[in-house]
Parts: sequence; C-alpha cells; structure tokens
Amino acid sequence: MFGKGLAKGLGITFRHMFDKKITEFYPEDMPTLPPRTRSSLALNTPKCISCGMCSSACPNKVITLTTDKNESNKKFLTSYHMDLTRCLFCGLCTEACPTKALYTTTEFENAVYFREDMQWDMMQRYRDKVASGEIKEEVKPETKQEEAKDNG
Amino acid sequence: MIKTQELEINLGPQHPSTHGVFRMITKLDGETVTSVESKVGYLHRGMEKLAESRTYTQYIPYTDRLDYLASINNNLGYVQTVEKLMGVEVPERAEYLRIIFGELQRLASHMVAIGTGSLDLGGFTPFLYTFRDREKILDLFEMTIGGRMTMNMPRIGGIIEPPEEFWPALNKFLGEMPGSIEEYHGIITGNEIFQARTVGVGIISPELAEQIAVTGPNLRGSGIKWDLRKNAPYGIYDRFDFEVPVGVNGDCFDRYIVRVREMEESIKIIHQAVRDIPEGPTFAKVPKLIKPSVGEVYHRVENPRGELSFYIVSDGSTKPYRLRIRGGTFVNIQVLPYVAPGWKLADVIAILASLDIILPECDR
Amino acid sequence: MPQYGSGLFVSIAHLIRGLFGGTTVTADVVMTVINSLIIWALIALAALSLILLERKVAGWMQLRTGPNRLGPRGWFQTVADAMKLLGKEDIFPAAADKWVFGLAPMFVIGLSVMVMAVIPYGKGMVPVDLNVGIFYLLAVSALTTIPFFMAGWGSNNKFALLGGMRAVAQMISYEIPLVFSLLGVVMITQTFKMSAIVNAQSHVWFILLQPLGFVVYTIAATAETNRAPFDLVEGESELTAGAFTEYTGMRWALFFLGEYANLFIVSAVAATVFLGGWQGPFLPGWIWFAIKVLFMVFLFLWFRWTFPRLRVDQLMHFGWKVLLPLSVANILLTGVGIYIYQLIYPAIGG
Amino acid sequence: MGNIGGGLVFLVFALVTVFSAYLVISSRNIIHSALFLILTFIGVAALYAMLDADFLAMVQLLVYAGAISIMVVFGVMLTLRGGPENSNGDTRNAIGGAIAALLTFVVLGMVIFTNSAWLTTGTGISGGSTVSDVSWLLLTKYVVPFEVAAVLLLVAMVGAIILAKGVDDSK
Repeated sequence: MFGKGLAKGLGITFRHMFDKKITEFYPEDMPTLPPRTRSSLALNTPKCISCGMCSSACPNKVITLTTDKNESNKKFLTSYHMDLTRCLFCGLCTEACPTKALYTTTEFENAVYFREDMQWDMMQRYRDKVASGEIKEEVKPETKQEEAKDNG
Repeated sequence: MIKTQELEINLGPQHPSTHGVFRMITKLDGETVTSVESKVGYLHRGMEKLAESRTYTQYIPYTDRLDYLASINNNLGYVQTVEKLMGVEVPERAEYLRIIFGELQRLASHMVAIGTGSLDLGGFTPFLYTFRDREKILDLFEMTIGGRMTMNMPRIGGIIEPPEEFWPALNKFLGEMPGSIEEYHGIITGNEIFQARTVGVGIISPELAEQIAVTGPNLRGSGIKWDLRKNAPYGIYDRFDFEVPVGVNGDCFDRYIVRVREMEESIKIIHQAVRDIPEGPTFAKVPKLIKPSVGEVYHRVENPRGELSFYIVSDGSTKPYRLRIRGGTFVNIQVLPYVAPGWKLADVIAILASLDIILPECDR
Repeated sequence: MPQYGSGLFVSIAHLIRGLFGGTTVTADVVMTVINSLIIWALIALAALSLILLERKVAGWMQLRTGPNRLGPRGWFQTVADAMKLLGKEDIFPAAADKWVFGLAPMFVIGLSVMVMAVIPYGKGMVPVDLNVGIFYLLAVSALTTIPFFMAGWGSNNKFALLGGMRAVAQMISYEIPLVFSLLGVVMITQTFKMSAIVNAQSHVWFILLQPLGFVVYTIAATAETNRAPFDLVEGESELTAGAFTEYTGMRWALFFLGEYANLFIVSAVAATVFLGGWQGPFLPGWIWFAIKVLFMVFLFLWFRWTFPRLRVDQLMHFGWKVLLPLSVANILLTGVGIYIYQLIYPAIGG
Repeated sequence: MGNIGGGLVFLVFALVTVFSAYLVISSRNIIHSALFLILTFIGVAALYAMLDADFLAMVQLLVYAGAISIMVVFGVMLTLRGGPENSNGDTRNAIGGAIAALLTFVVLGMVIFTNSAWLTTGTGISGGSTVSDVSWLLLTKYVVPFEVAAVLLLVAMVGAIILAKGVDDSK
C-alpha cells in the first residue's frame, strides 16, 4: 500500500529521536584512541641506533637524519628531522625501526598555523616531552653521555 | 511541440553531488537532459608514474589513495599482484585475515555508497545512519592498524595481526549488522519516494554494460552474474560459500539493492572466515628488500567499485619498471553519456550516485 | 466586546487602546503600528526559534545533539548565525539584474508579514480580522512565487534559473490543491473569516470532519513551503542552492527567514483551520495555539528529515493527478455530507 | 470613502497602478515588463478592495497576480532567445498608440459619465458579504453564463494541451 514505506521511515526516525546520541564532545571529552593509532610520530632518542632504516623505508623522504661517529666508531644521532608536510602516516618507518625508537602515538592534534611548524625536529620534541614530564628519559649508557658532552 | 531554449550546465568539477571533482557538461531541454559529456582527470596525480620511483613496499600506501573508501581492497590487490610476481606463498591465517578485512572494507564502502546515494536523492538522515555503522568498522580498523581511511594494512607476504580485543569487537559488530541493514531497508529501500526516484531510472542494459566493460555491482545490477570472487577466485575466496546477487532491470534501484545484498553476503563471508580461521603466523618469509625477478604480472581483484587490476613490469630492480592500474570507476563512469540523456537533471544525479564513482581511482 | 478570560495580550491591547481614547482613528493607527511591529518581531522570533528547532530535531533524528556550543545546550546558536550573516559581505553578481535580484528577498519577507496579519493567535488576537481572511491568506501566499522567480531570474545563474522555474511550476501546481483542501472547511463554516472558523470548532475540530482535507493540506503545504520531500527549488544535490545560489549575507538570510516564516504560516493555518485554533481547555488560547503550531511544525520537520526528494515531473504528477482529484473529491464529499446533514438538521447552513 | 485618508490611499494605489502600467509598456527588458504587470495587477486588486469588493480583490490577487502573470513570466523565460536586454523591442508607433489610448479614454469617460446608472453604488443582494452575494448570483441568476465560461475554459485548456504536446516532429 502506498505510504507504508513512508510511515515505516517516519517510525525509524522518530525512534532514533530518543536514542542515545553518538556525538562526541571533542575538546571537552578527548576521544580515547586505540594504542595502535597512527596519528602522530615520536622518536625515543636514546633508543635510536642511527641505522637510517626509517629514512630509507619512507616512500616520501620525510625523514632526514644526520649521524656522526665517535672514537669507538659507533654511530650516534646528531639531528633527526621530519618534514610532516609530506608524511602519509603510513607507518612504514616505525615498522622498519629495529629498536622501535621511532613509534606512532595517539596524539592527533597536529594542526598548526604555519607551514614551518610542520618541520619537526624530533630530538627537540623528545627533549620537550622529557622536560614536560610526559615521558621518562631512558637511562643511557654512561659512556654515551660523556661522549655527547665531549662533542659539545 | 513547444521548444525551449537549450541550457548548457556545468555540473562540477565543484558541485555537491559529483562525488569529488568530476565534471559533467550537461545540455538541458527544460529539465530534461539531452546530452552529457563527462570530463575526468581533475584529480590526476600520476599514481602510475609515482610507482616507478618507489620500492614495491613503499607503493602500498599509495594504493590506499586510489579508492580511498576501499583502501584495504586496493592494498590487497596490489600486494597480491606483487606476491604473484614473486611467487610468495602467504600463510593461511594471513589469507583468512585478508578476507575478513577485505570484506569489512567492502561493507564500509557499500555503506558509503548507499548512504550517499540516499543523500543525492535528498534523504539526509539515512546517510548518517550508514555512516554511524561505517564508523564501527573504521573503529575496528583503527584498533588493528591505526588508520581509519588510508589503512596501509596488508604487507607483501602477509598482513598485520589484529590485537586481542579485535575479535570480540568484530563479533559485536557482526551481531549489530543485521539490525542496521533492516533499518536501511526501512528508511531507504521501502520508501516509496526512493523507489519512485530509482526504479526504472537510468537503465544500463546488459549489452551496454558488457560493451563498456562495466564491472562490480553496476554490472551485476544489470543482471550479469560476474564476480571475480566467484568467477576467478583470488586469495582463498573459493573456500567460502556466498551468493552473487544480481539485479533484474539494471536500473538505479537494482544497483542499490545489489549493494545491500552484497553487504549481507559479506557478513556471511566474515562469519565463515571467523569460524575457520586457523592459528599461526601471519607473515611469510619474504626478504626485507623486495626484488622480484625480471618479468611481468597481471592480477585483478573484485573491489567494491568494480574490478581493480594491476599490471606490473619488473626489471629486476627494487622498483617497478612500469605499473598500470585499471580502476573500476574510470570504466563505469563511461556509461553516463549513454544512460543519462532523456532523463531529468535530478535523475542524472541519481544515476551518478548509483554508479558509486570515486574520483581518485578514476583519475589516479 | 466581552473579553472574558481572553488572556494577557488582549488586555494589554485594550489598555493601549484606552490610552488613545478607545475607538478613535488615532487608537486604530497606533494599534496597527503596534500590531505590525509585533508581527515583525514574531517573524524574527519564529524564524530564529524554528531554525534552531529544525537543527535540533534533525540532530536528534540523526543521533546527533544538534547545535550545542553557544548558550545553554546551544540555544543561542541561531542568534549567532544571524549576527554572522548580518556582518557578511553583500555580493551582487556582475551579470545580475540588480533591481530584481536585490528586491526579491524583501518581497519574500514582506509577503510573510502580510499573511501573518490575518492569523488568529488567540481569542481576540487577530491583528486584522478580514471577512475574506482565509482567501486573502491564500491569495497573498500565492504571490510568494514571484520573489522566488525574481531571485532565480535576477541572479542570472543557470542553477538559479532552473530553481526559479521549479519554484514557479511547483507553486502553481500546489496552490490549487491547497486552496481546494481548505474549501471543505469553508463550506462547513460558510465563512472565510478566520476567527469564525476557529469559533466554529468549539465542539469538534475540523480534522475529524475533514481528514482528507487535512492530509491534502499537509502535503500541499509542504510543497508550498518548498520543504523536503518537495524542496526542489533548493534541490541542493542537483542545483547546489537553486534560486538562492548567488545570494549572500543578509539577503540570503532574508530568504531563510521567509522560508521559516512560511513554515510558521502554513502550520498556523493548519492549526487554525483543522486543529481548532486557540480552542482548548485550561490553558490560555495563545498557548494552545502555540502548541498546535509547534505540533504542525514538528510534523513538517519530521517529513524533511526522513524523506528523499521527489523528481520535478513526479512532483507535478503527484500534484495534478493525485492531490487535485483528492481535494476535489473532498469538496464533493463535504457537499454531500452537508446536504445529508441539512436533511436531518434543517436548521444548519444557509 | 469620503475621508481624506481614504482618498490619499486611493491616490497612492491609483498612481502605482498607472505608473507601473506605463512601465510595462516602456520597459526595454521584457522580464521587467512582466514584473511591472504583476505590480499593476496588485494595484488594481487594492483598488477593488477599496471599493469594498474584497472577494474580487482577492480573486484579482490570486488569479491575475498569482497565476496568470506567473504564466506570462514562465512563458517569457522559457522561450526567450538571447539576453533579456532590449527584448521588448521599440515602442515604435508612439503617435498612433497615443491616439488610440486617447480615444479609448474618451469613449470610456463618455460611457461612465453619460450613463447615470453607473454612478450609483449597487446594494447587496442578500445583505451579507460580497462572497455570498457572488456565489448566490453565480449559481442562480447567472448560472448559464457561468457554465458557458466553464465550457470555454475547458476548450481552451484542451487546446493548450494539444498545442503543448504538438505533432510528432520526427515525421
């Protein structure tokens, strides 16, 4: 009969008027994202062994890192830079990382006002995080700290 | 006959109902469309050329961005192509996981298709109901891999193992799904206005569909029973018991209803996969640096929007020498100039919505 | 003039009248000015609250909460939106027909004011109680086609032109069932006077005597206000914004205001003609009237957020081949009914 | 309508009517002409209302301003070739037109002023509102003209449909 389907649709919408709403009140209630969420990247500097696997795994050359060698011919990181404007957030770099020094985080508020703010100095970000107490600094081998001091 | 002045209207590239940057140059006689010229290519990003400067693994995230509503299906198509080229045997568990995620992605994609189809006919609320359910699928994906749209999930030789909490969540979702489909039927399928707008509108005859090589639900809507999952099974689709729903008239309603019934079949497939999935590794032994031997390979998969196929020529290096993509949308969109004339302007929108185009896949 | 229990507003009106000497010309003029100011305020109020209500109801039906930021639970959202629209740039397209384009939105709102003058908001609360009240209302609302056409033509935009054409075609086809659906009530009451129609419903609402008329009226009114499933004038999926495509800022807001004023008007007419107007127990008349209007408004909102849109030819088909015969049948049935009633109770009717 | 206020209102509406009627013929843009025609109709409706013919006024508004003028506009809009500018053509035979208008005016004036019966206002038939009078007269005294008009309209409608559907072009 004509109108039956219409009435059924009206019934469905009417029922939903009193259903629980699924709106998330975002800035007030921050969503809890699952731990695997790939919404941001972070580097745990002490864990990094400066192998450059992340850089070569990246499809878009987001990551540029410079390394130096100390007296005992061991590589250490001098700069680690990510150009977020080109990042696909594909996660290939974190998968490639052998020590999981580079990892994805669930921070998703990555919007910035200026293009330059998309250029991330990952080592600085790590230091900022440690300073703000967000993560604990890993205990580094004694020798490494001294080496860092020596290099300035 | 009273003649009116013919009006030439540019629908798109910036238009709410062209699903992206698709442009239709339509000529109208009053409200009746006399001719449609489709213009594609506004979203061309050189996806095929990009492959030549990326390694095989690095290209996987790019396939996400072909048909962004079915990224896992794209990933799978590409990954299986490379595996075919290298002769990699994928572990059983990974195959099952691929089926589960592929079908979940198909569900999500079809939800968008029917939701936006309703939206293009002016029904806004059903659109949000389908998106509510799609959100549940995206949550499952996010739980597993961390992405919601561009998943980049399968890898050459395997797939990422979902976490523990994935399985109960999947079961919960599967339990809710029949109710949701019932709701779609109530608010979209059974609605007389929706039927009036779609039944008999934009008929693609089986002959036309075959001549243009339309694939996917659009082809099946025209009554041709052709589904690669059945007709040329890839992965382990031959182990599953499911129907290939086909339409009768080839009108917009048939294309819609085929999608809804495919969703039901997908749920059936997922149920079977969850039941049969074995324990074991999800990654095959694949060298870290993927370097296929010299050769070429062609592989096609059934995507929500038709056949997606990859043709890769390898010169033995770590990067493809040439990669060619055949997307469903690019072909499906070509029926528009044949089907649209004679219908009203609003029907063209309905036909376009029922074709379920996605421009990144079309323009690549 | 006995005004027992007529409520607050009538007393205030009497007070003001008394200040200017009862029934003098001055008092009439003052009352007219006050009435028109009230109607303007009512339009603004109705539009602001109905827009919010629409968004809230849409939200609830779509499992959302609707506007929720500004004010308590978002109740001030439309005020902010109106402010924003006021502050926006007023753009005239280079190729537009300046006068036609610019005047169209003002006509929309002007016609709404003209119509709202004859609606009985409560007992003794009819700003202008015309002898031909309901007919006047229909005649003036028939003119609302013109601003839509002017907007569509004046924009000099193809989408707008199509929207304008649709507006004209649609309103012409739905005007007739709309008029005919109300004729049944006029036949029963033997008057066009709005207040008399309300008074006639003190025992039984006309929705019970004229169910078919009510259904036809509701459908035709939905089409008349250009709301889904008949929102072809706007038809955003094919015409972007139809006749309003080129409008910006306050001019666009006036169309919006007009749309919601129209929604209010058709709901008010339905409440007056079919639902007994301000008649009701316990509460003052104007509250009953508001409740009934809100009920009708909710009905229209409910339709809009459930149904897809009809196609233009289906709309015509439905209007001319379904609604029109139905409304004519309604008139016939009413005539037969009145005849039989008169045979039984010869006292009634003229 | 003896008071000054009524006279003033009459003057305003009469001026609006006449002026917009002039604009209908002088406008270069045919769409503007059509819109001014609507304004003329509305002015005439207002004049009717001032003559206490409220039903006639509403009919004027509903049928002429609301429907017929819209049909005019619709027809113009759908069949217009080229731009709207200068679509109304030149009003060439200005002198001839003026003479014709003058003659019409004189004849009308003579009819009005020499026929004394027109000067008296008619009284209502039943003493009720104009609506009931009109309906009463239409269905009793003037039922034959009423039905003839209905048949005429029906014929016109059938003709319009045949014209619109037309002969098949393909032959």
